[in-house]
Amino acid sequence: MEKIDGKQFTILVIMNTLGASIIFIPSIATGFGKENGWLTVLFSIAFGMLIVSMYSVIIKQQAERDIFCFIEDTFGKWFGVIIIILFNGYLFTNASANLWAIGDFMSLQILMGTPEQAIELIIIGTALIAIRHGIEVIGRTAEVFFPFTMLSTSLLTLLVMEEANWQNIQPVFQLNRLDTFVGTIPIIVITFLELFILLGITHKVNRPKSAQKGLLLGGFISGMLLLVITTACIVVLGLKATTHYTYPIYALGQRISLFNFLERVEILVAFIWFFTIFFKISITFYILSNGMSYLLKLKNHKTLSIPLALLLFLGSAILIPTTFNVFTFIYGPYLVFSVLFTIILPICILLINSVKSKQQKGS
Amino acid sequence: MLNAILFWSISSIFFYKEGKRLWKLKAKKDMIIFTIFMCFAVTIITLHLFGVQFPYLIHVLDFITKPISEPLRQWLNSFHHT
Amino acid sequence: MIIMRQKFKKTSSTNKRDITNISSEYEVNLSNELESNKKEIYRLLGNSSDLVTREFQLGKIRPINARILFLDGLIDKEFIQNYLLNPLINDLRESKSDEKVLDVQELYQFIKDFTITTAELAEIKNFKGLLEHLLAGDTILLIDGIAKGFAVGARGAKERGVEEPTTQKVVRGPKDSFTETISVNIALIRKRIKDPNLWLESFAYGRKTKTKVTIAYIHGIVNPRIVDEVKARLAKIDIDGILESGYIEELIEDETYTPFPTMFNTERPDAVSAALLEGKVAILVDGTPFVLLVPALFVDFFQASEDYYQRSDISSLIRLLRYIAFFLALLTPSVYIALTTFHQEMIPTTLLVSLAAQREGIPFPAFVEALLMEITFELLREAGIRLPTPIGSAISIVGALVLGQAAVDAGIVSATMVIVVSLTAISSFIFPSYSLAISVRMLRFPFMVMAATFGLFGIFIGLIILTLHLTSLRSFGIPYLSPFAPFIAEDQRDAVFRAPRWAQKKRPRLINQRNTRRENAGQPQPDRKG
Amino acid sequence: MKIILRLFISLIICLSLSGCWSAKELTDITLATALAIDKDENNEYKVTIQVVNPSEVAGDQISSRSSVATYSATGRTMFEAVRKITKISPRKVHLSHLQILVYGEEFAREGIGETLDFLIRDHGFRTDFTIAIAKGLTAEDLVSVLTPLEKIPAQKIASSIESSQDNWAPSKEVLLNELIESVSSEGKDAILTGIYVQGDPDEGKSMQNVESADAPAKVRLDAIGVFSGDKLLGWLNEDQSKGFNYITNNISSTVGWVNCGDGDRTITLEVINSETKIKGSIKNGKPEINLDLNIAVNVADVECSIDLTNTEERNEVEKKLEQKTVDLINDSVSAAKEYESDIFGFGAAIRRSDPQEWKNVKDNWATLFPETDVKANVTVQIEQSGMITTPIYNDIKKKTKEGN
Repeated sequence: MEKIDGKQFTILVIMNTLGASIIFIPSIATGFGKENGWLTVLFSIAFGMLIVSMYSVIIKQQAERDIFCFIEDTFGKWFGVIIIILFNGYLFTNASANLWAIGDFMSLQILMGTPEQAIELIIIGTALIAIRHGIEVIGRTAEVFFPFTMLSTSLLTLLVMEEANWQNIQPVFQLNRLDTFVGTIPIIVITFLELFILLGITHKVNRPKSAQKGLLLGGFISGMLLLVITTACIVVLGLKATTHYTYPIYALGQRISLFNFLERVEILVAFIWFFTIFFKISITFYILSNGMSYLLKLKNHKTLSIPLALLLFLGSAILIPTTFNVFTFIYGPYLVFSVLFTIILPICILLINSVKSKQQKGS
Repeated sequence: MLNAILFWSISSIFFYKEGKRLWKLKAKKDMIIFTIFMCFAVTIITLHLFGVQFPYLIHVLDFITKPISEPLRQWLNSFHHT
Repeated sequence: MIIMRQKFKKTSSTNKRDITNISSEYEVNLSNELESNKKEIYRLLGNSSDLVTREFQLGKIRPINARILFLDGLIDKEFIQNYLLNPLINDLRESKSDEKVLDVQELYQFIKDFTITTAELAEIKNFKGLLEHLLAGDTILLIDGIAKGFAVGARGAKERGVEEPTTQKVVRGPKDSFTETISVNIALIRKRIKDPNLWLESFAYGRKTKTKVTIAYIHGIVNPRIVDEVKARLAKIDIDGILESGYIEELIEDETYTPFPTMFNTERPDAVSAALLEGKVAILVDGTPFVLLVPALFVDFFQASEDYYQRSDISSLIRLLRYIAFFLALLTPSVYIALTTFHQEMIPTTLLVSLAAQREGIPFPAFVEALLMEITFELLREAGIRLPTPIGSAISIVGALVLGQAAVDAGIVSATMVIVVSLTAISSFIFPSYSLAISVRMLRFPFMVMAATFGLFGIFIGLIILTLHLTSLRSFGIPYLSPFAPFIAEDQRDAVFRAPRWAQKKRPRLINQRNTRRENAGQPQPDRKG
Repeated sequence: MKIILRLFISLIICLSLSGCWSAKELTDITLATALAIDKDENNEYKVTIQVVNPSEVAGDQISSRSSVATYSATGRTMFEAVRKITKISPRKVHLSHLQILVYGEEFAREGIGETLDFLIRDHGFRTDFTIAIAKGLTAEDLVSVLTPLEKIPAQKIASSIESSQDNWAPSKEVLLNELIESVSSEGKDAILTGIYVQGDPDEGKSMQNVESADAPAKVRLDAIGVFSGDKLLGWLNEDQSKGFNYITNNISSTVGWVNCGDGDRTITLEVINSETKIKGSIKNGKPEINLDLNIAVNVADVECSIDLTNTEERNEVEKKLEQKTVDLINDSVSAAKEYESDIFGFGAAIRRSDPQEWKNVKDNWATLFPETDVKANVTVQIEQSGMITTPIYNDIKKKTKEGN
């Protein structure tokens, strides 16, 4: 039985939270909160931590069980199977959306002219190798890349601080307060809510306690990183540019300049984002293939990994027609699904289990 | 066409390797389900490669969640400054 | 495929039967008659010309025929003359015991007890034992009328003395190295670790070569599970011959299809001793100066034994340099390709202009140019190693200087490419371990392909696949990439950096779970009173 | 087996996929260092690029060919024009190393807004080029002028804008993000530095310009051009530009001189640091701006007799410089008021410090701005006196007198 330790789980939590969001958050945050964009992120962290602590209660209840097994135990045989099927659908959409996002970013910013599908194919192929090696190897690989990712993030923010214009974040929370609050909704959806997916690997963590701790700690650290990066975008790029760019953090990377020597290293951003989202895709893919094999009662999750990889590749190709639809997707159906699977579902689980335990005590 | 041939050759290699692995494990059920999924995936990707346009997933999802998502999106967009 | 495998199985089983037949033929006991024994030995060895025999007589009054047999070149003739033939022929003749006539049995016992003065003496009863001793270099003494014989240990095959190591040189540190003789090698280790807990276990592998393989470990420090694992894997070896420790390595390593070595080989006794003290297991093989150490982790290949003899800050920096060199050797050509053909916007303008100026008129794309140069360089290196030393160095100079300069002048490659290739080459020479250098050399090419296809993105993908592969590797159950992944904070003191001796209080955690304390004193505090 | 298969598969994928879509060999591209935008007589965009000839700049055999070349093309849209250049240029133009973007003055007066979308949208650009205006001539002429010292003229212009901003202070290095921010956001108007050619621009295009020691045509920096919205309205003079930089806290080092003691003798001070705090408010419906300037100076050149060790005399010098700076600022503000263009971002300052009041005035800010009451409070502090404390002028004067 392969196991990961609490440290590796924390790293995976951070990678998962930053994964898709790090590149979109600044422009969403300023889109809603304008100069209060960093406050939007701050509020998101506060709300997000509440939600994450709800997940950590579920981890405690889940004990050593697989999330799918847990759902089935909670909701009963038939209803449980239906929920697992739907949840797998959510995982599939999530994984292919992330795959699409990285493909789109790469073909737009790094490899102009290379078809997205080639990039997506090579990423899903790598993810396939990763999940066939198992969660232990994924966890360790994440551990190897984590310091480099953090180093790049801090370099990115520190090296541009020279150009910071702190007037950009003033006046603090005076204008459009409501918008600032509303902005937390899409931000939470693409950051903290997605952490529910990680409950699919908590039973692989060697101690349930460290899984709970890892989830909270990882969520907090990544929230702080998002806050720092959003603030950096606002103070360095300015509001308009941050809102207008699809990938403001990449534009931020273009501003790095150290003594006119360390310049033109925006690839740092690509590096950060690529590694975080790669682990996000791998983990989601891993849990999806576990979920499918649980559903079909297969011996090993590896069985379905190859066809699922192919389907995910297809999924990323037919998910979204163009970049224009991204926000229609995030603000629309994706939001609904996220709320359904990552807020309502956990609440249901908690309610049912608390009722059950009361009944047990009563009897 | 070239893409399709490339795709077929890759997936047949995959199919062979994975099939052999499962054969060795003597997992009959796994074998059957793997074959079904693989055929399904290969078929629809082949169709995709030959230019059959599938409905975009987000349109499908949008269609399902329309009653909730449409007003939600409009509400959110009303707070969004460009 | 299945049919082939069956066939293969059949042949291997018949092979086994053949061998058992032959060895059962050897099981025959010696006969009473000296002459027939001699004939049988000659028959078994196919009248080999190096088999030397000398007949002589024992005793004066009623002499008994006796004979020694040995293989020419394997024995110390002077020793045999002085300590075997001399007492047997002369002393026996003159000894007073001869006054009382002995029968053959008594004589045999007398010779054993009083005449032969060598340290190693074994009785042999059948041809199997006889041949084993004979082939191992012992001298056989047979006496007429007795179905037994002696094997006298007087080996004196030509041996290389202990010399300076050729592959892992140090500036400061012991300059002795292992030789081809296993007993010398063991002695070199024993000399360093004078502890009764240094345990050795010997086996012989190879149906034909009967190579002696010894595993050494320090009982109490080593993780017994690793010892058991090593023994279990060794026990599975069934091969006709083992000529070098590389044979053993390939037969027992965890994963064959990996460019990375999962066993460490060294010819330095001090390195082996240090590894034993860390709780590793050494595998010594007769006939080669290279000793295997298991488990071997990725970090081990970056550690030279000199690191531990120099000041810790200096060796830390040098070690850091090696890690940088690892990435340089692995990635320089591919990053060059990626930057110049995909990401021109990332090169500073002035540099890009000068690169562009150099590339004017170069007929090849950057990828082909890099590939050509790298292959040329590999050719040169291989030629340099195989050729006799004086010519070898001439080749490297001609290759590196003349060829590079001429290629630039002819406009076939750009000057920067020559710099890139040289940098790669120099970086790959930095590793203390040759086996890792080789794998880095190999991996460079897939990375170049990835870079030519996907630019830096391809390199990222390559790095991820490489790390996935590395993390999935294990060396005798220990994760290959530890202490980085899984991250072990305690062991970081001897990973990228080397902490001072007094700070490395414990042995590597994963390798030995018990008896982890290695140093107790703590930081030296000079007496400041004076 | 596994690894061989894996290698095999990846090799197949790589080789068959590697049409190397986005690979561009260095020999197939040409680097654009300057981009000039004008309008031609048909009201179409006329885009001129200055490209580098690498072997002339960095090759080992330098011939007498020019180190840069210019290509221009016209088109109905920016993108069309840029793409049309490939028709003329032998290689694909690579815009990522653009050093400077120049608008022709005429073009700038008509409005630069339409060009910005392309500049920010196209991924070929990096956003770190300097933007400027060719004062009194077309941008095309400007980027065609060859410069003697720097082989790449665009690099010369970009670096001189930067060094002039850092050491002399009448110009400002404006990057794309800042331009977009000030063109499109409320409470601030845009400015761009002007560049002109001294001498005949046509002569500047020939190699003679590079060969002669005193080049017939020289590229010179001018002061700041004032925008309202996306249209260029006019120019500030050098002092006003300096005042602008004082107000916007954009001074890293500059020079200021004041009269001292006897007659028209001067003492020159090197400004080493200047900190400006803007505070805005609305009082009685009228905007009011308070500027707090803290200027640190070193004594650079004393051409009069003054005892710098005397605190009072030092204070007097400080006072004079304070007054002079206030004058600069007022001059600059009144020039901006004339153009009715809030280049200093006073509106944004009011928005920051009094957001509620700003909501009421922001719609008619353009008319309110000229009524702004600007109060500048300048504090000058003399920090160091260079290598000597007492002026050498005193001794010279004494000797001259004795000689008489």
